[in-house]
Amino acid sequence: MRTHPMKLVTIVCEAHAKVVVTHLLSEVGAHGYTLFAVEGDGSRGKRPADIPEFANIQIEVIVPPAVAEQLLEKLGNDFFPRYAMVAFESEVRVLRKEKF
Amino acid sequence: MRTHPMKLVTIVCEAHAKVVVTHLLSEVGAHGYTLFAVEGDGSRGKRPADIPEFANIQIEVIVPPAVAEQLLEKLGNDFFPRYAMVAFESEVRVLRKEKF
Amino acid sequence: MRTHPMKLVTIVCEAHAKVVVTHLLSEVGAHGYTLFAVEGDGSRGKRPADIPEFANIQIEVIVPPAVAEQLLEKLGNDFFPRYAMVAFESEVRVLRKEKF
Amino acid sequence: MDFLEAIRANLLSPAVLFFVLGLIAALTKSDLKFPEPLYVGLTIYLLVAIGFKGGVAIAEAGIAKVWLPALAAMALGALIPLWTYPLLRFGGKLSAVDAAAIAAHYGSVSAVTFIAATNYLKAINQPFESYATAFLAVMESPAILVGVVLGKLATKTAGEKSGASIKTAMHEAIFGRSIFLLVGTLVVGALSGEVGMKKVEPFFVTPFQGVLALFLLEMGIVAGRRLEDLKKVGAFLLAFGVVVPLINGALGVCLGKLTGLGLGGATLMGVLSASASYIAAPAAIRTSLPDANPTLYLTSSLAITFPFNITLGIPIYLEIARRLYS
Amino acid sequence: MDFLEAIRANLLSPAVLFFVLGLIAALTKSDLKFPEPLYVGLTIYLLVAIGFKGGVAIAEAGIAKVWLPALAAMALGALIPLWTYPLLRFGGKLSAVDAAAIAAHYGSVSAVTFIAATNYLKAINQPFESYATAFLAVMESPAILVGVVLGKLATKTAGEKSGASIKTAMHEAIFGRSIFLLVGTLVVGALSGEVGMKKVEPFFVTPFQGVLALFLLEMGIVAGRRLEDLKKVGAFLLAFGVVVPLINGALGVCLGKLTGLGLGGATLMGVLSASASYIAAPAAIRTSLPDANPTLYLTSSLAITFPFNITLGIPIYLEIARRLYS
Amino acid sequence: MDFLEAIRANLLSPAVLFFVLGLIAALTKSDLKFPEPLYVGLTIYLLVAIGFKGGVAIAEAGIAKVWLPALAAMALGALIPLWTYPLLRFGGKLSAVDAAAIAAHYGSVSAVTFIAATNYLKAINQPFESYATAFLAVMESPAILVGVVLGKLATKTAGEKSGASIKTAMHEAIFGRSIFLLVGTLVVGALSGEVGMKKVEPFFVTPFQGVLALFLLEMGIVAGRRLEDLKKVGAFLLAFGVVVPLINGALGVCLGKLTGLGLGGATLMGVLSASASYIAAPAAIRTSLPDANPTLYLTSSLAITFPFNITLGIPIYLEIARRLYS
Ligand SMILES: Nc1ncnc2c1ncn2[C@@H]1O[C@H](COP(=O)(O)O)[C@@H](O)[C@H]1O
Ligand SMILES: Nc1ncnc2c1ncn2[C@@H]1O[C@H](COP(=O)(O)O)[C@@H](O)[C@H]1O
Ligand SMILES: Nc1ncnc2c1ncn2[C@@H]1O[C@H](COP(=O)(O)O)[C@@H](O)[C@H]1O
Ligand code: NA
Ligand code: NA
Ligand code: NA
Repeated sequence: MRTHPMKLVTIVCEAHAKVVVTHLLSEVGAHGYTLFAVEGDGSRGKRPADIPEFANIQIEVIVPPAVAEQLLEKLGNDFFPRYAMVAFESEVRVLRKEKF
Repeated sequence: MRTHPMKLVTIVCEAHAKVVVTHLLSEVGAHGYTLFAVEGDGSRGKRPADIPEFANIQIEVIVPPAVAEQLLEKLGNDFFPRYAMVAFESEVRVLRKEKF
Repeated sequence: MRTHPMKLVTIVCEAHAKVVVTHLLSEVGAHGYTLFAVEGDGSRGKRPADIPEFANIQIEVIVPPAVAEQLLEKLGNDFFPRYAMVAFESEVRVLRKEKF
Repeated sequence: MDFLEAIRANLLSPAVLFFVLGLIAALTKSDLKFPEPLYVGLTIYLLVAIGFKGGVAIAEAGIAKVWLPALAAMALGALIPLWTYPLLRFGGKLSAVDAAAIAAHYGSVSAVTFIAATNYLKAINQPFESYATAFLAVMESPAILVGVVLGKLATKTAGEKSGASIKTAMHEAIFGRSIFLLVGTLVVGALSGEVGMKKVEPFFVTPFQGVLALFLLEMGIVAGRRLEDLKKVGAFLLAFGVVVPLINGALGVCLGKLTGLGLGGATLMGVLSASASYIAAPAAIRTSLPDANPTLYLTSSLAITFPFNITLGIPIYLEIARRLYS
Repeated sequence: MDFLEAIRANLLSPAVLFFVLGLIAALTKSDLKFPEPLYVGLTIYLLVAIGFKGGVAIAEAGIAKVWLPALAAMALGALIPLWTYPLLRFGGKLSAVDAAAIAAHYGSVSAVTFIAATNYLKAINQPFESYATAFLAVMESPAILVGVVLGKLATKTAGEKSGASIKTAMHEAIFGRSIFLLVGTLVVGALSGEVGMKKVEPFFVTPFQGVLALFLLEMGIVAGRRLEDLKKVGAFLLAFGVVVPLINGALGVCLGKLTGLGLGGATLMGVLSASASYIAAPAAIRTSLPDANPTLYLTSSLAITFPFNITLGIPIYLEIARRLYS
Repeated sequence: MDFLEAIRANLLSPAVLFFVLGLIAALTKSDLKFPEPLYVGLTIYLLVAIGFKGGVAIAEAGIAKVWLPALAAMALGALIPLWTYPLLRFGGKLSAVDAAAIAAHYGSVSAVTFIAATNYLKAINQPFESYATAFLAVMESPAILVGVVLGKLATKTAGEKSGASIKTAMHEAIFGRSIFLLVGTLVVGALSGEVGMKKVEPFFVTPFQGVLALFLLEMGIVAGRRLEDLKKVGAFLLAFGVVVPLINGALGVCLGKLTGLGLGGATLMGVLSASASYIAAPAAIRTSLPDANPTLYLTSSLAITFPFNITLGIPIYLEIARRLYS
């Protein structure tokens, strides 16, 4: 079956940023996302995930390369200075490229 | 330490599909899988994950490239038309290739 | 925006190994990690994740390639013989390389 | 208490008001939601509590009183899909597999609707046979199996590849969480009897109504989110979701009377046959008839029939029973 | 009971002891923690229980008695940021956006502190207007809105790009989980009245104090983890977190008296205005004023003011009320 | 009530029946399971409730009555691994590290078994010293430490690299969740006394038996899943898991009598020493002795000893106590 290259952008951030980040996703043109609660440790200390207000979430979004670039650009400029956050992209291959 | 190339296939789907998807995994010859509940948004609307019957799950499975191809093939033909679902593959490297 | 190559090491292991694995992460020089509870199936049978003591966790850590190699080395030698565990690495690209 | 008063009493009960509050939360896009484990925990509590109590009641009443109406309930559940299927197929012009799926949901039952009905009867001091839980337990599966068979017959060629077989559906319909809990705790309750009841009463009985109210808040949110889909299901299903319960409810009440139940028990039999499953049936149907469109059966059972029964249906079935028994 | 005795009684109540146990768990790095859904479940329970009870009380007292002090409470909440903002900005030399954020937290309220106070009053047999929950419900949002406006005015240029607008803040402040639950269950309680209360009392009232104690164990853990950050906030905020509640508490008590409340009700009004939000406000502020440093407002409200109020503050506000009313 | 009647009463109690229902769920592969946070929530509730009640009882009885049997209990816990280790090593031909790990589990205790025993005594109206919870609290850790030392001595060379040190094991054994909760709430209960108890009783005492029954349903599922592993552990461990509890149980009962406890208290001391840990010990052993095979210690403590104690063991230890005291 033919697969097509896409980018998977993964964002780990404080749960409070959920609304603004998912808003950004639809702004840059992502057609969906997947999200779940995680625990974390990083430069800003442990985030133990037992109370939702201070928890971390991980957001995964599959987008075409151009959208990924734009997304990372905005994250780096507007979000990194403000929110406890890590973001990275990787190469994936999907079946229905028109879906993303 | 020597690492070996494998495929990581990630499937995000409605929780109701869990039984049939894990069944498919063992059918194509995967030796294990990892699974967790996620929230999602996509073409079929938000899946808020607060009641298990209508939630999403993410399934991750490491398999040799040939198995990955077969798995995606079946997912694309038999599952995509029926279930709310996204699937993609990516390259990973593992230590003990005989395990997968 | 300029992105930099890094390694994402993913570890799926029994929850009991959390303390020793996160300890190893800081030993090899990782600056943070992300962690969440998962269900799993593998050579050691199903791990249904309903009681925390017998559950699985997934740990994701972004590190420079050299650290990844050292980490996998130690996992393979000291941890694989002892704990129910799977580990793999993949290529990712991050924005702020000095963070990892 | 006359009919309108009965409806008013139901609408202003905390349980129904909490349900409405949940609907509002969904409609105003409040971020209020229950975490999944809380939802599951409340479900387990409600099923265990109702099952255990029913079992104790069976032990007291003796199986001799229970078996006939229980058998009748099972038969009714199995038969409902046989008359709703053609209605959906030819009246509603739905595809065979969709008609079968929806028919299965309406033959099966909603435990929460049943619980709300017992709650309501208790609130208005209408006595009822508390072993009626046994009918709930036996009515869940048969309709699902009948529906799956109907659906499979209609899609013999296409469905074989990835849809799980009828066998899977049967395992799901018998050992699935909710049915297992209900039947299991019925037996546990019957074995424990009054002595056992005394020990667990402060947990399983005393706070029960409050827990139900809290749970209906979440059910309101869940149902409310489905309201958007009402447009997608069309006028036929809208009417179906209200009229069919009324007919099934009347059938259930009559059958209850025929098999010797009292006014309260017949009302509950009516409620059961009027209610549509939105937990056990979707789980089984989704795996057994994956080609059926879940929007259709979920929206009709969860966003139309469930709210209708919770608010207006229950007092109506009681009223039907009253007329029949007077 | 004299003042010291009152403090002792509070410190040795199970609720406060459980809170201290939680602090110890955090400080000794015990791996004890509550899973998030349990935390959420307990929060929902406490808010629903307090809201419902308050609503029943409003129905009994009549809206005529409630509206004036409720309006006053709202105004007080909105005004507190106006005097704390300049204090923080110029006294504490904080940046404009940090000052606005902290001011919003101290104008808003902490439901758990309020609940602990009602618990305490009940324990020492001090009667109070149980419709005081209405004040809790209306005081949560106004200060958040005022704080966001203050912060936006100060950062007009920078904040526009990614920070959500005042509109988002308003939606969050009105339909956010905790406020929605409180206001919603107040209305449900008012509609249900005493009849409804009787049904759900064994769940929402009888075990309430025990649930609160358990919840405060977790709050102790959460607050304890923040204690490390005390060094980061500096001496000014440390003092602010204790002195400002005392002033606001006194203001609240006076306002309660002015608007016709009894001794108990005035104490609760004092507790509300003394308390600082650590749930609703952080959620709204983090999205509306993302440039404010969360360590500052969370540490001061959660690790300074909350423990202070829970242990010493509540008996102090009562003592203030006693002197005023004697 | 004679011995057989006592066993029958235990087997038909809701708690044990729910446990059996859980076993059946696991064996029939029902998809019934409790979400993890529910499991954790129930555990926290049970530990807090039992600890708090025990603390109140200590406050009433006075520390003078408690210290001697508590010290004896600690000593017993520490000594059990010393006799079970050689038995496992040489009788069972197990590796040194496996023998040490299993010995640690049988010296430590199972809180749920203890709770089930107090429940049972209450059900048959057998009075007991309710400060016995103190023995539970002090018996959990010593055996774990002894077992880890035994295991480390045996594997000095290999274990040093990645296995955490004895220090980690000690921190885990003292500040680990369950032990921290138990000891902490004992102290809280002792400080709160009867006054505090009155406030939280409707939550921590009244519904307790029902919560325990629900929890045992889940424990049945968890234990049932391990039943498959019975083949892997061999005949020796099967016998070990039943015979050693009987011996330890008798020892505990005698020690209880020697240190001045009544019939009920001695029974509980017997239950404690007969029980094997399956929560605290596995957590500590897995990190401290990672080379020990978890299938061996988990299966014997969770799938053999725990079900045995819950069903037959408890009435047997009571019977032993009865004979000793008559
Ligand atoms: N090196 C890393 N690998 C994986 N996740 C990380 C890493 N560093 C940080 N994180 C995640 O990102 C969150 C925020 O990071 P920080 O801002 O460094 O505290 C942390 O709580 C972790 O969940
Ligand atoms: N672009 C995407 N990136 C990541 N996850 C997605 C994406 N699109 C859909 N999903 C996930 O797949 C599920 C089903 O997608 P859909 O069928 O489009 O509703 C959604 O609920 C999401 O969890
Ligand atoms: N092929 C696989 N793909 C994804 N996850 C796996 C795979 N094999 C094992 N796992 C995960 O690793 C855990 C331990 O594996 P095992 O030691 O094989 O039982 C399992 O419970 C799974 O969560
Ligand atoms: Na029905
Ligand atoms: Na305030
Ligand atoms: Na023991």
